[in-house]
Amino acid sequence: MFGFGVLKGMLVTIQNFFASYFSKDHLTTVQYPEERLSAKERYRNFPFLVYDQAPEDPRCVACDICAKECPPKCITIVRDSDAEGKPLKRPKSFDIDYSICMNCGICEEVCPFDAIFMDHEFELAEYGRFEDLMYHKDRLLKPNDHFKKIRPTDATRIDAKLAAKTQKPAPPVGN
Amino acid sequence: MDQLFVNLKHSILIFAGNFLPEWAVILISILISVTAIAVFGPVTMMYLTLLERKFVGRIQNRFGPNRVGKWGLLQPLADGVKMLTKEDIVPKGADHFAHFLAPVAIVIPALLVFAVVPFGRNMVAVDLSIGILFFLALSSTTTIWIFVAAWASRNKFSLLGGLRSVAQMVSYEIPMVLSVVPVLMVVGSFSTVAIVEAQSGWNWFVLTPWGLIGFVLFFLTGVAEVNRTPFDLPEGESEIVAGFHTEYSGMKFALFYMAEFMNSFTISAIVSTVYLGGWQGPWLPGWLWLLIKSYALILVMMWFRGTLPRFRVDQLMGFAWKFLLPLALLNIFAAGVWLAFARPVNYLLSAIIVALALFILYFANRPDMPKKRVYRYAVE
Amino acid sequence: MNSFAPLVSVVQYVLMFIVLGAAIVTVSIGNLFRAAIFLAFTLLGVAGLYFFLHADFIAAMQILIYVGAIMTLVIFAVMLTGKMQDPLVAQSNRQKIPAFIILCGVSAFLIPTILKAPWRTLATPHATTAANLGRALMGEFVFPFEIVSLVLLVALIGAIATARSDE
Amino acid sequence: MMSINHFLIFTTLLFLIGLYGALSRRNMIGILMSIEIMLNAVNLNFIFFSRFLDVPAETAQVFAIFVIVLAAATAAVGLAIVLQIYRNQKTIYTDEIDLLKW
Repeated sequence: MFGFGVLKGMLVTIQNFFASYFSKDHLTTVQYPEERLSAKERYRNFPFLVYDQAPEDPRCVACDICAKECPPKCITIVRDSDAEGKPLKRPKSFDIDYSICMNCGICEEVCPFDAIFMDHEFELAEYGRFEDLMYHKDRLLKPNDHFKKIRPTDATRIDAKLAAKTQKPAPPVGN
Repeated sequence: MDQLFVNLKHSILIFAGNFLPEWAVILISILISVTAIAVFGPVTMMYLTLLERKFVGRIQNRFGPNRVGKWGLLQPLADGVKMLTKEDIVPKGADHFAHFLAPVAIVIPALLVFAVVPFGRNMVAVDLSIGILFFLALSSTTTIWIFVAAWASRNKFSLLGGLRSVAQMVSYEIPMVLSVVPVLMVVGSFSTVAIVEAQSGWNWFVLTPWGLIGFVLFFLTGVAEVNRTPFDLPEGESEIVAGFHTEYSGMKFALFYMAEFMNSFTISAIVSTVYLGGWQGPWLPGWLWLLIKSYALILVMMWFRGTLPRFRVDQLMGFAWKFLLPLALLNIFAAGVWLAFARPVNYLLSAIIVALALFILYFANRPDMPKKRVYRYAVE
Repeated sequence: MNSFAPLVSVVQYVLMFIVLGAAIVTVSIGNLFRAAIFLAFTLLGVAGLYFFLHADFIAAMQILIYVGAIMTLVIFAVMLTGKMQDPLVAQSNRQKIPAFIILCGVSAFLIPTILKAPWRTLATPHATTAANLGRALMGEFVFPFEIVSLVLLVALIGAIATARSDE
Repeated sequence: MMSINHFLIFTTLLFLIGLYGALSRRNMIGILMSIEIMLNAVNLNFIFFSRFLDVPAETAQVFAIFVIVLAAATAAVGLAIVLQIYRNQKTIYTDEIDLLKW
């Protein structure tokens, strides 16, 4: 009849109103700075670099593939060299401009050495627009433990892969 | 307790009377009433915004503002500061004078209407012999200023909003006036005080058949008069940006907001005065009863807002002219029958008339009602 | 209350000046839309004067009908008869001097009449209520009342018939 | 209380202002607005008489109501006519509507 649909709808909303005082299901907002939702494992934001033992010895070999593949070209890599000018397999500087990065994750996919991964960090507000958002090597490098913590599934898979690679000389079993 | 504020004012006047001439005492008496209203109106408005945001938030499973102060109690002040410091933009082609005048002038009737609201026993600023008429007349002037604002902004969305508002307010004013007529017939006076006194001892008009219908009619048309959801076509955000206040910012916008909220408070107060017994009620002091009743009605308005989508223009007009108006007329007839017969019979007769009216109008409006939708792909 | 009377009459005089000023602006301003706004102020001021003359019902009617209805009509007409995007709805006065001459003639006739006429004033002013007014309308003046309602109906139909487009 | 003469001269002035507008305005809506001012001046007189003169109070007020109602009727019909003239002539200036002149 005339208006019964309206009444039905109003019943729903008033139930929501009262239930919001008793049930958590009816008050789904999270009070962000105080309480946080834990990030989902596959969540990815900005890239970071992984090192195994020490920050001086990252997995990155400065091959420059990620910098070439990066669609907005936000990665700049300078290869390190020793005293005689012979290039070394590590970056001298590794810069990512977070103000340009578009979180596509292509760097992670193309990296042949599993050195760059997407991080969960999202509170990145800074006061400076240019220099503060330009992340240098020191801010980008994070231990493998961090990676294990935020993305355990991927970390175990990749650790197993790397471990297999180091034992490579032995021929593969089966097949 | 009931006469707390009355006694307070009285003692101030007696104190002033010791050393001031008579005219000054009268002036002070007027000033006290005016100041009380001028403070009460905007403060009510400020906290209604908070209440609305909290209530609608809870309906939508959110908290609502809760950061500024305990439970967000200082949020209105923060909003006020924000509004005051915002840039005041006047469009280049606008009629500057009218663009400035409209938001200022729209607050005046909203404040003046408070003068006839009986907040409690002896607590009415002016007991006008034409109180209800005064209220209806002043609330009808709001239309002009909305239209002036719309026209002066020189913006097509504003103008569309203004035209909608005029059409809507002119249409809903008629059932609004007619829905008060039964009460005026029964009481025999326009005075709001007399209306409240006629309802003493649980003789609330809402408890009679015609009163129930009249209450619903008056309340719905009142909601339409103050442009609140689901009747907020003049400012329908999704269709015409913000309607008549598209081009307003800062304090001028705040004034429109203030007028809207003060109007929704006064409409609730007047509805509870006319149909819900005003400040009559057991145990609690009168002014508290009136506040409880009007806030309950305001919560219903907010409840509407949290629930209902906006009307379509033709539905809006059809609802006013094809449903509310004939129902209001038949309701007057029911009230006449109620007056004409003795006690037990009249309730029965007027209930029958009201029920018949509803039934007939339901069937008469049936072709206009939305059909039950069947989604073909959902079958099977 | 008597000692308060001067203040009331001061307010009354101020209101009279406001009404006169707004009326002058209404008939002389060059922008028709603003003229309409000032007409609204004139009408509201007149309603205020009705309140001071203890004609509450008439004051409410003035606001309800004049300000609420007629002003809306006027503003609509202003809007519909001009170019909507025209910033100033231009409006000028012509033949001001002949108009002034006629005004002088009328006032030369009216003002001496006012001053000379033997007004039969009352010692205590009348005070009437809406109830009395209603009785008068429904009793003594019921025939003109019905005629007026008929006129209103005819005007309503006439206005609709005139204003609708023929297409 | 204010004197009768003051008030009557005030209403006369209001009437004259309306008359001036009605005579000198070119725009038909302006003329209608001026006529409303004149009607208001007359109404004020009625109400004033109803309060202070020795006449039945209701009579004058009833007349004022009739004037207001007729003013509403005038406005409705007048503005309808103005709209129709604007539609046909594309102008509402009284001195430009000269169909019967040549």
